[in-house]
Amino acid sequence: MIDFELSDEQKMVRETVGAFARERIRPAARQADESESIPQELIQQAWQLGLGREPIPEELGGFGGKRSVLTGAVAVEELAYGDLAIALHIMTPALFAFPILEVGTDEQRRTYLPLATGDEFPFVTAALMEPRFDFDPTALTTRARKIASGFTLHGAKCFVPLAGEARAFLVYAQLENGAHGFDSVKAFIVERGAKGLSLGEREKNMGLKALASYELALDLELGPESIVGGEDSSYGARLLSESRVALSAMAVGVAKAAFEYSRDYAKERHAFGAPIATKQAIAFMLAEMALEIEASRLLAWQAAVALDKGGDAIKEASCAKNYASSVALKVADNAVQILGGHGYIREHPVEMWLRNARGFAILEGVAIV
Amino acid sequence: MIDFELSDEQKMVRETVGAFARERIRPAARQADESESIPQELIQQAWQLGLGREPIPEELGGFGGKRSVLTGAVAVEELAYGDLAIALHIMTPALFAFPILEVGTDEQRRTYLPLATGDEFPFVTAALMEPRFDFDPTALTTRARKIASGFTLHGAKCFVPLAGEARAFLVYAQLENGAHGFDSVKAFIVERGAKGLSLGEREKNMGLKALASYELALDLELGPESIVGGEDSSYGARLLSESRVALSAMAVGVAKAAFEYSRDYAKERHAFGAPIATKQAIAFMLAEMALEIEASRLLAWQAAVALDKGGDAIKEASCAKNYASSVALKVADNAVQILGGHGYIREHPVEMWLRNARGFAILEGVAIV
Amino acid sequence: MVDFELEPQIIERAKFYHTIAETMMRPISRYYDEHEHEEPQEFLQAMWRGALAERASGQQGEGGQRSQTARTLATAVFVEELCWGDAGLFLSIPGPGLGGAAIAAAGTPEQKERFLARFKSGEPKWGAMAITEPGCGSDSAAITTTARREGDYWVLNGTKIFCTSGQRALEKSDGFVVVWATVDKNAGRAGIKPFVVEHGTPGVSVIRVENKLGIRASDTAAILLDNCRVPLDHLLGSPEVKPERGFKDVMATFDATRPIVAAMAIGVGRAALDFVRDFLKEQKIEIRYGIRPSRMTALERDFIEMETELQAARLLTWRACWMLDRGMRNSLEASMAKAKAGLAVTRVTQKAVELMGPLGYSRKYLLEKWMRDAKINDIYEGTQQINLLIIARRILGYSSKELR
Amino acid sequence: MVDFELEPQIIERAKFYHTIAETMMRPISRYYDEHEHEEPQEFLQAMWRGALAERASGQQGEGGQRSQTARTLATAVFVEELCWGDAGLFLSIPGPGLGGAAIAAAGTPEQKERFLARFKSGEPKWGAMAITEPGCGSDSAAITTTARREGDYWVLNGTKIFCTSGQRALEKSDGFVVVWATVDKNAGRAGIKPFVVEHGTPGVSVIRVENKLGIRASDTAAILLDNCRVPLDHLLGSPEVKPERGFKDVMATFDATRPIVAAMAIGVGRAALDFVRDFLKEQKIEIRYGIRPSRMTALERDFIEMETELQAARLLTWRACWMLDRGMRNSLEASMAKAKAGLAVTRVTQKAVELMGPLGYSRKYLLEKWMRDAKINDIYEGTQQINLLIIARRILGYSSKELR
Repeated sequence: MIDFELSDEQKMVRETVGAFARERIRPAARQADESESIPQELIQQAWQLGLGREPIPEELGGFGGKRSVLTGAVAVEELAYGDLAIALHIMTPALFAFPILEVGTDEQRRTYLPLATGDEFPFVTAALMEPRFDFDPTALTTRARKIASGFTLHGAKCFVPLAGEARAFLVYAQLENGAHGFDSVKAFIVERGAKGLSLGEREKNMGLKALASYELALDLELGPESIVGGEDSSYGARLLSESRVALSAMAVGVAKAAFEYSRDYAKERHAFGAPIATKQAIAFMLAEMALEIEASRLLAWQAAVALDKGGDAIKEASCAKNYASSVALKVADNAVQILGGHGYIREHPVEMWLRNARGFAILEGVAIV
Repeated sequence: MIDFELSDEQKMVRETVGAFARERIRPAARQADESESIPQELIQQAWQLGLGREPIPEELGGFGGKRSVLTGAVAVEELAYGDLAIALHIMTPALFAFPILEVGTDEQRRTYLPLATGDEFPFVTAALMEPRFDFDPTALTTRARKIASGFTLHGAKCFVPLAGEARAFLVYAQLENGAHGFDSVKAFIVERGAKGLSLGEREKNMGLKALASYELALDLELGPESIVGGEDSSYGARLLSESRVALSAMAVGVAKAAFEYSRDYAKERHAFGAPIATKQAIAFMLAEMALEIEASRLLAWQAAVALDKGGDAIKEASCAKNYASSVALKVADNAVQILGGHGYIREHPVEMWLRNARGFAILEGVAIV
Repeated sequence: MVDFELEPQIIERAKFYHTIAETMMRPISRYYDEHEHEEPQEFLQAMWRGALAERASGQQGEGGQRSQTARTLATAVFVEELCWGDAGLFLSIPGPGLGGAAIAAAGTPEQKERFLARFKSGEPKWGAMAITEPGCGSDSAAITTTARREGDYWVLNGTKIFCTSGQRALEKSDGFVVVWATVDKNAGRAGIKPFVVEHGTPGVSVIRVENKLGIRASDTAAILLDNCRVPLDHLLGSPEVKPERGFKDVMATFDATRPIVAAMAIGVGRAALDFVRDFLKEQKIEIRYGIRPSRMTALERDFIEMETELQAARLLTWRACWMLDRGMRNSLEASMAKAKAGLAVTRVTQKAVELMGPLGYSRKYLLEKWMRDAKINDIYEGTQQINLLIIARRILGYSSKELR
Repeated sequence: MVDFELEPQIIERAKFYHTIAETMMRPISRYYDEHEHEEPQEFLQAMWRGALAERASGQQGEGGQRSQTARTLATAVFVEELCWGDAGLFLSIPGPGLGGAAIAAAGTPEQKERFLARFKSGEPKWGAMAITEPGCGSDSAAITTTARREGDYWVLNGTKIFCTSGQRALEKSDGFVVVWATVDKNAGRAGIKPFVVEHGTPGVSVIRVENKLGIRASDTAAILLDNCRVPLDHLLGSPEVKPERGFKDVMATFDATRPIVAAMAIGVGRAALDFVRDFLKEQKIEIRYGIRPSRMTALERDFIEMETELQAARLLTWRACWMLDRGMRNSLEASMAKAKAGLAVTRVTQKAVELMGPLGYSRKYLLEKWMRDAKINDIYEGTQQINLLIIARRILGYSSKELR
């Protein structure tokens, strides 16, 4: 039955995370961007919110909650409203944990989920993207081949968050098993220090400067137990959709931040004898921004609910992500425009949101809910 | 040397044709659209302007002028500013004549150009488009095959203007000679009454209702002299560009008509105590319309000049046409929007311009300059 | 719990409306587009009889069987189906229409009973609403039609245009038009009141039925009120002039009708999208979601964008309906839905015609008609611009004086 | 005769500037983006020496050899080349700059000689212009900086922001800033006059150099005028307050500078487009023009649209320059060029980053920098909105009071 109201629990998540984003994340965002680092203390506090370990069973160090993509989407929208780079850092352990939780074997869950839990923020991550102009998650060039002793893994990855300190990685590769597209996409668990795993320099990007991300070069031999969920399971489509929903929700968060900031500015700022918000050119721009943010959120929610009902939601999630990505960019760009020259200087956060928002169309697999 | 000023002759063409468009064509446009017919007298008067026969040698019935794509573009912008359907009707003889003039053999020019001249408006035409959703002039499905006695021609055409009364047709087909794309596109001269040439019903389209256009079915045998310019010449690219420039310029004319009408309306119409043109939402819309019309015209002119210098201008002409087509649609749509409910009723011309403007993205080869 | 699945009984009922759209509307769609002022008698009678039968069986108006908690939402779903059939024919269906909506929003219980009873029996009837005037478009507050009290009557004078089903309400049935007129020009918006003008009232006449770009099966009338006298109790609600109140009634009507108009738009857009989808399927052209632009065709991207735009509009529309059903104030959301749907369907249908090339532009198929039908959605019940203005005022917290 | 081919001597000279862009600017582009407030000494010196040598050889300012009838057009072509190299570095090149443009537009012949002579010799110098204030952005008429006459001096008080090369003009060279201030607040726009404030004048100071999104090699200063005294003859033109006149000087300056700013934008956009083009060529991905959307990839369409947007902006820009060179009034066309170029380059660079994916977003390549550099073009020298407003006034025949 059609319903647009979040559950009480979801509302609570939104409030709690929203408050943390406003009070703790946002004030730290500019400094984090300029210094390209995030205070450990802030990450640790965020970890205490429990977002990344909530659905992990208690016996493996989590809180034993029920995993919901929608609840996750609600939470990460709020985090990203605070700051996108910090949000991605906070949610990085889930990149490793949630796929294992969802599609790993019992053995893999028992062995590896404890790495992603505990009271200290855990450094584990995942690697999906590849440093190519037309990177396509349905056609990975990182290849896995079956050999007698397990698998070989060859390729290059980029945008691997926190790889510098990660104890373990989930690496996505195309298994050369005759299947195509998503059916051949597999995740492999790779521990730090594995022979043939080379960490590149920390990446420098236009936006998300506070997020420590890295390139990886892979030339590995892995045991047979490294393949998540075994050889026969097929989960690439669903995991990608979960990631796209996360990114859609985060795009909504960034757009909302930019919208609110520029709206408030437009009401304060006077030109030609009145607040610039009273000019139709500005007011209509803001109206469209507000409308499109709502539309993006609903599309993201629809994909989230479809996933929560068990589908792989490839269509819903990819449409939501395309839509929300371009809305976030447009809204951030408009926000800079509304602030004019002031939007172009780093005194105000809108230029940072523009840089971060541009990331959405490019990013895949750097967040999951 | 960069110059944006038309020659004196071009200015005179613009003035003469512009005056005719304003005073004679525009007042007849609505009635022509509703009744789906154009007064013969108007066409005859337009023919006296000489546009379609100006560059044809005097001995073949023309005025012996120098052909210039730019001058043609200037002229048809004005005609289309009057009305697009009437403009296309007026320029139909050129569809037959100009390619023969440009690339035909001496024999073909002597034989056929007189059909396209004279004091009476001559019914000759050309057939390029095909009734397919993804019609592509570089990949025609109308096929010509060489046989001992000449050629066979098979296929279906649509949007053939004035085919109902035409004495002769220029039919474009892909010659199966091993070449690809434009190099294999040839024009064939087909006379009325040729065996295997079947005229369909008059077409009914959303716009351009006053233009009598038809489908043609072709199952023909033609003599060897029917192929324009002989087998070895290659001219498909250039002729297509000449057509695209003509359509670009016409798109500018339609857009200009819609812009001016809605601008004047916006200055007259009051709402909330002031002319609606004083509202930024409307004023900015009009400003963008004006700007984009100028941009379209310059792109069309650039392509025209490139053709006048002897190039095939495939890139310039296709870009100009894409751009001008979408500007014309957007401008006409905005014009309807500015008139609001009044724009939706057939008392005002803007709804007709919207219907006509939508045609540009679809039309190819229905006008040439 | 957030959920985007319709209740089974709404889905079931929607299928019924889809069948009507497919079997009764589509086959006559082209004919009544071409024969603009002709009456689709058979269709109108059938729809009227259907509505009567439903009411007799104790079911609700045009919604039929439905959950009471999803009344507006269900209407939106059904309206989408019918407008997928033909938006012009949909608008011509007999019933209380926008006039009924105004009575429902502004009338007393007694008035609702009195004016709406006629829709339960007899011959087909129409209710219509008349706001717009030749000199006032989106600016409803600038209404110049006057209502002057004379003894037991209100005397109305003025001209109204763009009155949907106006001719059918006044000349072709025992219907009525709700006319918005000012009882006190000095009171501005507060002085604007709705009056029920019955079929056959002396002094009211249809002076023109418009020729339009699209939705040609629907009659759009211009109406002259020339010393038109209506009884005092034909003023809906209270005659008292309270600051802002008169206008609030109009606004309340819009809050309920805008999401429905949005649903109409979406129906037209979906018709176009389905046309393209079916065609591509026939051509064995697959739409691949979520791949890179170097592999995706421009056609695929266009199609996906069209589909997403329409779905975004639908979700906004459903939310605005859902809020109304929940008793929540929804003017912001209703305007968002209307603004988005009007623009989306305009773009989607224009793009669909382009993608289909000569087939899209030809009157052999209905696609070109849907493009013509679509554009009205960007205009009526508040233009794109008016809805953006309303949204802007809400999000900025500005009054209509501060932001105009 | 309409023609779109540049004269051979302009093409030749443009190659020279392209070489500078490629060999002197590109290699240091990333460094001075990252080291925001550091001086690119070597580059500045080289550019200054080059300009001096040119002047000594009797050639014209930054244009060099050129047809006198295409002065502005040639400048636009050369500026496009240099900004293809690096827009931030271009803005930092020593010379009279916008301050010089103001003097050229508003100064007497004697003033031009007096203030501009310094650019013919010695060490690098900068001229700058200060209009914007913390409380006034696009609304130049709202300037609150005052100029009060005291004996033989004008006493200036106020704060100016967004002054390009302000620090270099006032602190790093024997330069000057042209400050716009009001001599009579009651006179509105007519009271606004330009004053030349020399390096070293007591009472003027740079209070901040901004940290920016892009064009980081350029200094953007905030300037405080605290009882800053300048001699009477530092007021450019006449001190007389004539209705509208004071503002007309600003406007005349903009008519000349907007097409040049548009050319700057196009240079940045072309850098991005060339990057994508070269990359696709390497990948053996061909761009096919004029084919149907069912065959064309989304990437191809994006690329073609980017290219056409940029070319449209370039043609509008060249026309605005050509008009100026012909002595025609070009404010409408200058604003069209500026509005189009600012928006086009913003979109083109944003799209280019997207198309290149991880490579576009990485600071390994300059593409991401060009996206950051590009956005300023939609903002400075009149925002997108201000330019649309100017266009709207012109096409509607409205004064700045009637349409605001």
